[in-house]
Amino acid sequence: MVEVEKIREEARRLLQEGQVRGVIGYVRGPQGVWAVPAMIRNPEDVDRLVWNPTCVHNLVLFVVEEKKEQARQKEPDKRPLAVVVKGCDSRAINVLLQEKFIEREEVILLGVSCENSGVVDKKKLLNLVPSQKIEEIVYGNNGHIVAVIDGERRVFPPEEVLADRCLECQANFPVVYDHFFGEKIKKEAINTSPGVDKIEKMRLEERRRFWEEELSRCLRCYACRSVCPMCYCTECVVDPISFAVEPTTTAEEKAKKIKWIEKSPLLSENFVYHLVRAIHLAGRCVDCGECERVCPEDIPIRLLNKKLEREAWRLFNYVAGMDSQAPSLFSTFKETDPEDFIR
Amino acid sequence: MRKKIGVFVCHCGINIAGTVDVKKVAQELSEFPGVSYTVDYVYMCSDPGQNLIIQKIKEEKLDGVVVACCSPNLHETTFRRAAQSAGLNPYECEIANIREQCSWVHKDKDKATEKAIKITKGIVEKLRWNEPLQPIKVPVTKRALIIGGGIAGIQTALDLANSDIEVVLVEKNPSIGGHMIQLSETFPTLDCSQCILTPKMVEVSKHPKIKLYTYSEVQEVTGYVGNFQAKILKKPRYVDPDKCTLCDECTQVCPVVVPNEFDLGLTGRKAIYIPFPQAIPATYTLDIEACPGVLPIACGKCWDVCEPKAIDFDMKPEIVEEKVGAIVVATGYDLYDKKNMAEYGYGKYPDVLDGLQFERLLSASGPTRGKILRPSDHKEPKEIVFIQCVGSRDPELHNKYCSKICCMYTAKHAKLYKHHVHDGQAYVFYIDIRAGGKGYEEFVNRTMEEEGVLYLRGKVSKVFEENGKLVVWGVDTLAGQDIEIRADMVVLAMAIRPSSGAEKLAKILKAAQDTDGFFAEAHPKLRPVESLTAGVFLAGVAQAPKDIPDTVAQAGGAAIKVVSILSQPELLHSPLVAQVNEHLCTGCSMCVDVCPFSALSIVEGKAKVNEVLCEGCGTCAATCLRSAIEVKNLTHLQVHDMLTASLGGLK
Amino acid sequence: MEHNPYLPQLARIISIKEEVGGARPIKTFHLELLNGHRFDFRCGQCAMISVFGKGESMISISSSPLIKEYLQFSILKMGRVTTALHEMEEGSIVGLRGPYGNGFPLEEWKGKNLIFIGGGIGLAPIWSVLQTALRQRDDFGQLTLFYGARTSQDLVFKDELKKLKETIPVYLSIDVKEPGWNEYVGFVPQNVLDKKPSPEKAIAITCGPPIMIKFVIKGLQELGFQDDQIFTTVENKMKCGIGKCGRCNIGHHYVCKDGPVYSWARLKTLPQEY
Amino acid sequence: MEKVLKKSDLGQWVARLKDFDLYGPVRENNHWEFNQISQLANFPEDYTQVNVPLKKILLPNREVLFQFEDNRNGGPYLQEVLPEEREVVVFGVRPCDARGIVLLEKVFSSEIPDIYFERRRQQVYVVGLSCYPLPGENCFCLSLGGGPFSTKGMDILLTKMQSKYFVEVLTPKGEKLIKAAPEYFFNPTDKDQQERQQLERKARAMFTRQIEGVEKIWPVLSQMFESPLWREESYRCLKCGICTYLCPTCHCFDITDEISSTAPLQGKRVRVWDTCQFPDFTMHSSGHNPRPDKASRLRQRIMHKFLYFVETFGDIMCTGCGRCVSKCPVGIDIIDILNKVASHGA
Amino acid sequence: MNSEHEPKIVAFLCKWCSSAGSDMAGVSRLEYPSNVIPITVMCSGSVSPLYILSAFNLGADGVLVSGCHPGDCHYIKGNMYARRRMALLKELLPYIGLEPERFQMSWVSAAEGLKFTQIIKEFVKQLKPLGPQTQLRRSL
Ligand SMILES: Cc1cc2nc3c(=O)[nH]c(=O)nc-3n(C[C@H](O)[C@H](O)[C@H](O)COP(=O)(O)OP(=O)(O)OC[C@H]3O[C@@H](n4cnc5c(N)ncnc54)[C@H](O)[C@@H]3O)c2cc1C
Ligand SMILES: Cc1cc2nc3c(=O)[nH]c(=O)nc-3n(C[C@H](O)[C@H](O)[C@H](O)COP(=O)(O)OP(=O)(O)OC[C@H]3O[C@@H](n4cnc5c(N)ncnc54)[C@H](O)[C@@H]3O)c2cc1C
Ligand code: SF4
Ligand code: SF4
Ligand code: SF4
Ligand code: SF4
Ligand code: SF4
Ligand code: SF4
Repeated sequence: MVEVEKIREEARRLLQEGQVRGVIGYVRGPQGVWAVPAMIRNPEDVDRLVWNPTCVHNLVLFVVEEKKEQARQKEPDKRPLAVVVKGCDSRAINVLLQEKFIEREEVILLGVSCENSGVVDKKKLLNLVPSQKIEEIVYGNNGHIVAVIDGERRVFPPEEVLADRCLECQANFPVVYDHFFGEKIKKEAINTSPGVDKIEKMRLEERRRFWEEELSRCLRCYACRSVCPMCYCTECVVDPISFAVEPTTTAEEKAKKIKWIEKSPLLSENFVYHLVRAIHLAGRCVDCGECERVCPEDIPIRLLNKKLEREAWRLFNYVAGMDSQAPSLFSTFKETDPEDFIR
Repeated sequence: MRKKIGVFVCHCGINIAGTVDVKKVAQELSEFPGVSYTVDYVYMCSDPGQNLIIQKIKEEKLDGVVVACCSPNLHETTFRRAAQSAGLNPYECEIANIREQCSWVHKDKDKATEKAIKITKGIVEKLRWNEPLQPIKVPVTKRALIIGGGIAGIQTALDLANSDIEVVLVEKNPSIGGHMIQLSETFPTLDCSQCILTPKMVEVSKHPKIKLYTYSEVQEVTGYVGNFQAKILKKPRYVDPDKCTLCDECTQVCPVVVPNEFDLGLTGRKAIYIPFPQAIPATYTLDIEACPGVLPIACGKCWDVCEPKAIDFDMKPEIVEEKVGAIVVATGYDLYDKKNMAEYGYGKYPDVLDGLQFERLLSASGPTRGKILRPSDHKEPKEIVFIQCVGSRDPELHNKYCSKICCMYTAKHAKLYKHHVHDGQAYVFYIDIRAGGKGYEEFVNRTMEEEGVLYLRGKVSKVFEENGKLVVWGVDTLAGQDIEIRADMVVLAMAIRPSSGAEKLAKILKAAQDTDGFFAEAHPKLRPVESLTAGVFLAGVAQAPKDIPDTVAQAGGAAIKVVSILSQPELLHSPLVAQVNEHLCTGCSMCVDVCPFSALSIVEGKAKVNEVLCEGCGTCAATCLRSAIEVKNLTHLQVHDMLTASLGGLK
Repeated sequence: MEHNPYLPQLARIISIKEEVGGARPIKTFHLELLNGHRFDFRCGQCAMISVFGKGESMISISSSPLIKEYLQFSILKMGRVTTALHEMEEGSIVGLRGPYGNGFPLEEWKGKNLIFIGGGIGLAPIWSVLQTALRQRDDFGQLTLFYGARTSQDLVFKDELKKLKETIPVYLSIDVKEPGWNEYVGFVPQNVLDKKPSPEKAIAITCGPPIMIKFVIKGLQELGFQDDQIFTTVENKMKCGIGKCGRCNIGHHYVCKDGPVYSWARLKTLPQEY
Repeated sequence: MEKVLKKSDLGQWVARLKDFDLYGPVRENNHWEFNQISQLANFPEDYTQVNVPLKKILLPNREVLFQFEDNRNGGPYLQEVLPEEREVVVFGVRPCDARGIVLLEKVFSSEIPDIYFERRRQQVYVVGLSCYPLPGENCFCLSLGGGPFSTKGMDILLTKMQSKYFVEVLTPKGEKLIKAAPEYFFNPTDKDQQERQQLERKARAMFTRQIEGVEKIWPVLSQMFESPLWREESYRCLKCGICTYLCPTCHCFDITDEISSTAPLQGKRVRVWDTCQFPDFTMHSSGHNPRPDKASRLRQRIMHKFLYFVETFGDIMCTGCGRCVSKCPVGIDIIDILNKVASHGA
Repeated sequence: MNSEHEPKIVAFLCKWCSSAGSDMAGVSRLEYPSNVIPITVMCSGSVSPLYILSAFNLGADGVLVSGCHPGDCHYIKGNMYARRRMALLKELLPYIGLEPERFQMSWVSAAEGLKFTQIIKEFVKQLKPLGPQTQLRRSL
């Protein structure tokens, strides 16, 4: 069991000694049990830190944001950041290291084990316990999730309430960390996704219809991208909303910006947006599932990344975020890479 | 200002006009945005055709020209030159290929015309964003660095020096000469190796244009073609060559004996030694590893006897810097490591030798003064087994490639053995005989027929000692039977491996190695002496196993390649190179990883293009997730707009 | 038919003049509406110019409303739309909708001395007032122009300024010394402080880069100008021009309709979101 | 006018509305969405609140404003494109969404009317469904002058009772809908009336989330421009804009040109949703950005709704539907923020 | 579907092998359907997946990427990187319902004029029965 007091102790020590400029962790959110991300800057606030099955967010996103923020500062605070990482989050750290977005010294990783379980999918849980007041959600035994509802404990088996990504997770404790909390209970590494299986089994037209139905709802709010720690690009190639305009950017440069897709949420544009994003995340997506979780339209975008994750493994034996030293999926090749699809 | 583009549609006689309605192409293009002039003409590449272009560029004040004609491979240069003579930047001229890719391959005139229009519109869109470019000029240091002083390095050095180019030759051993100086006589003519090599070595040492660093290694190379800076580590030899008179007093008194590398351990040498009498530079070297000590001077006997006080225990490693314009890698080979061949008793039984050891036995200056004697008991071997392809052509366990020279030198060895031991019997185990070379087949045949050497086709499974004999177990696959030979000596034709430091050097030079570890040539057929790194060339076995004639030929080739660079006042490099948008680059270094020419690096968190090395292939551009790097004049925007134009709009 | 506020009218570019070259070029365009449409506006108002396929940009009308033959716009090349505009030729057709914004309260200024203080492209909105005042010379007191740019090259309306000098005091300045320049060297606010225009019965109208405006206002206050004697214009990003798209607001003010002209007395009460 | 409709007759009535395009709540994955329907037998028991509010029909995510075309000699030719003429009935609109339209009207029909919005507004018939039980865990309309039975913006409000719907017909448009099948509508009995009132009382008692002292908020807000609250509350914001895209009152948009052909030029000018939460929303071409960070953008969202809109239109631009609270991926909670604001004033 | 449909094809050809191969087809006067618009790029390794998606988005019915045979790449290994990228794209497109026939990759050397024509012929033949590609095509 992860003892949250130990995380707090470590966080307090780091802050008191001035070793870090802050601790990115989870705190209880304004809507009761549901944890939200926060940056703790003072040792007095350390007690706000929590660790429970509602800690869904991939906090590495805030490492990315902090990095960008510091880059804008005239006098950046060079002290590292401490950040609480789960298994998937730690893989995200590895990808950032691999892509040299951060240096290892910039982060102190407070690794937490997912207790042989995972995090809760709020939607699933709320479907089971509609509109009741949930007071607390904690880990039970054998990966079970315990929710205290109106003073009563209800135990849920993992498959009922855990997020899909956790059910399919291959690294439920961090692969890289400085401090580790909890136990390393290795789950069976299953490189499977029932969701992907289901789509693969469909006929072509069914697949098309499936995705058309799903993607036609996309509002292009870009939440999926905003939440993704891998989408840290200064300017996203497929979206017209994050321009990297600097004082030195010339009028011509601005005029020459390519509109690969239109800003309108037309189905075709939604397709291209999601396909580009999927390709860009191939070998980089660590399946933290955040993109899918945040989507206000409940579009199963994770299934795109998951498909490519599967293919990267099948074709190239590549798994994202396992080794920060290895070259990334597309910046290397093997003589023996498959080419039976080539004429 | 928006470009004014002229479109010139060529009939190519009826070659284009026969299938493509050129008038219609011109007409449609005249209505295309940005096109301010169009014309069709019967032969655009003819003088009048070219003059028409020149004249219209001037008259119509065109900023860009598209010639819709044949493949750019044919006349791109022609038309660019024409455009240039009219005052246009040559990169403002583009070719739309409507012949090879259109008129010649289609019959339906309407469809071909439609396609020609699309192709041409696409090219107009591309041209719209073309930047005027100037070739990149790179000043050139007229000096060459040659790494490795074997025959390859020596030959390249001499060829270059004789072409009036200054040469820096770096050899890691105390003397130049490489493996060839160890050989006895050389196939196919059997002339004495040392006799033909030593004059060249002397020439190297005397040549005013050659600066020789022996006992030295290249530590770091920076820069790029035309402008390399090399850091060379001079290992201390503790003997001042200028003072040393070669009196040999020191070796007389030195108490330490270690195996002699030159004789591959068949003899010993002192801690202070000269590798071989004809060594260049002619001086002694103190092997500090073997010497009992400098501090405190535990021995110092040599120092005591050295009259001219040439010995200097305080000598320090020294790093010198040399600026050169080109580099030739001639680092040769090593034999495959003994360790790998335990089944043949190599390294275990003194009378199992490798080819080079056998060369030393054959050599008149060798340990046995040219007599063939067993190292174990100094007796003449009466039965001798040569095994070919040891460690070669064995993808499962050893090296997959053919070492190429072993067939020949084994034949030579067997023949020379017979010359020495007339009553001896020589057996050769072979897989097959590869004697592709002038006079080679005849040489092997003579060995078989005239010398009565017994060639057995098959593999040897085991060699072991029994009662003072070496028992060789093998199969004769032709006869289909197992064979056991009780021999006095076994000679293994060990596989040729890239020399031990090759990997390190490849990294230093950012030159690629092939999967076997040899330096990779830029193109297996067309650029066999160029490495993948601009300005770095290859000679000799460093590139692939080969014999002396091939080595010398390649050395000459490398030399002329170097000359072709260094003879120019400055290098002109295509300006179609990658460029980085620093606002977008996050420094992820994926592009750095994929660049086949090592033209990219990360400087202060951003990718940086070395324009001299970049070949403009665009692999980086497709790899970069953020479109932060693109090749000039074929940017993403250009491709996007070409697509838009040639797909003809959406409905 | 109902009025469609998003539908531009077509206008022809009747002349183009290159004001400033180099890396930050400025061109002045004269437009005339097609199909006999009318376009009435007040000094300080702006219009949305469309380049079809590229988009729209809000641009101040720099000509005087008294001129009916054409509408003048001076445009700095900044991005997609403005680059396209700079690439256009005389005779090309663009879209135009407007006028937008409140404009300067010229009526209230009758009889006052007007001090114009501009920097760079910021002269454009001022120019409309200046031209109008020149045409209604008797309605106003003394007219004075302070105008500066980074280099002499970057000054707009060079020819017109030359002529203007013959009628009213014109104080030009450039930021750094240049051979052949015999007027003021230094920043515009300093030039104003140097020349000490009197606040007596005066209105100061300033427009230019934000940093310049800030110091001009400080300078004017030092010279004794009251906050309601100082007028400036604000540029916020705009799309609709009619207070709906939600972009240009400063507090509850929509710059596109409640602005872009503000007296300092008013502007200083608004949040700093411009 | 008040009527009752037998539950079993709902489908019959709807079937009569042949001349209209019908929209109603349809279940998609994990949520409800207003989609086109061909029939409506009943409102499913588990129908809560649609995901994307009614505004998607009045202010669609993509609205073509006009087409342009370069006809080779005459230069560009413009063709106004107005919304299709078709009358739409939307069923099951919750009071908060209907109130959202009323607020949107203030923006789009004031001063210079927006003819696209107006045309769509005229064509839309709103048939609401009152909220008992409360559909959302974060409903707080009650704090903002709305309520689970609010009729603002509705043409008809239906209340689900034991065996019938209580039907409040509120506008001539509503009457028109009833007239399509008058035989199904009866006058309510006193008992019906009482049941309806009782349900409303029950519903009002169900609210768990509320803002304490809304009236304090706008005066306090006007003093809070520089407050550190914005930075604290926005730290975890993803700048995704879900809060505003799903808000029934948020209406920011962008205008862009979409080209279908470059030669000859052909394309459309469209307006698409945009949000103040996107970083480039207010960014000038020069890169200068008056709202450069998450804090200033969160401030804008709150201030626009609870201060600026109040100053301009005398109303709060939030209906308390709770979507931004429920849907924010990082639990940024407008109710919580407003309570903090209110407590600043205390 | 409409068998008369004339598919629009974009072919990204590397300059050194495949474009030269298509030239060879021309020189040898080997006929093939005119549906394909060649876009010559420096190397198959420079073809970004964006190009392919954008081609479909802008109305292509089929996209071909062609480079030098492994080992023959003018830029040594650009085609090897392309192979990896395209392998994934090749899996992804049918996954979302796009007919696998619509995206192809080939190795065509400068000498293989005949192979080039065969590839195009077959490509066109496969695309015709599929009709127009509408899934990714932008329609305004
Ligand atoms: C047993 C045997 C018999 C042979 N007989 C014949 C024959 O009869 N006829 C024939 O044509 N060929 C023969 N050959 C082949 C011949 O030896 C080679 O073709 C020839 O030596 C190749 O020359 P080279 O200069 O490429 O390499 P090498 O001779 O290996 O020379 C390489 C030189 O580079 C130096 N070097 C290596 N690495 C570095 C470094 N990092 N820095 C500086 N210096 C370095 C080495 O010390 C060496 O001096 C025989 C080979 C063998 C093994
Ligand atoms: C009231 C007002 C008056 C102006 N008067 C002039 C003038 O007289 N001369 C002049 O050269 N410029 C003027 N500008 C600035 C001009 O609007 C911008 O430079 C122009 O919109 C940049 O458009 P772009 O498409 O070239 O830039 P891009 O960066 O390619 O496009 C960005 C888009 O954002 C919007 N935008 C970006 N920056 C601004 C901005 N600063 N103001 C408004 N919208 C912006 C536009 O909608 C534009 O289409 C004025 C702006 C305002 C608000
Ligand atoms: S989060 Fe969902 S709705 Fe928003 S852009 Fe991504 S897929 Fe579309
Ligand atoms: S989709 Fe691609 S370009 Fe866009 S942010 Fe993500 S990685 Fe960057
Ligand atoms: S794509 Fe989705 S699952 Fe993958 S790393 Fe990004 S947010 Fe996590
Ligand atoms: S791949 Fe792109 S972002 Fe990464 S270092 Fe290269 S240019 Fe920069
Ligand atoms: S939904 Fe939440 S994270 Fe997204 S912009 Fe709104 S407040 Fe920020
Ligand atoms: S906020 Fe009010 S009106 Fe909206 S759904 Fe909730 S209870 Fe109903």
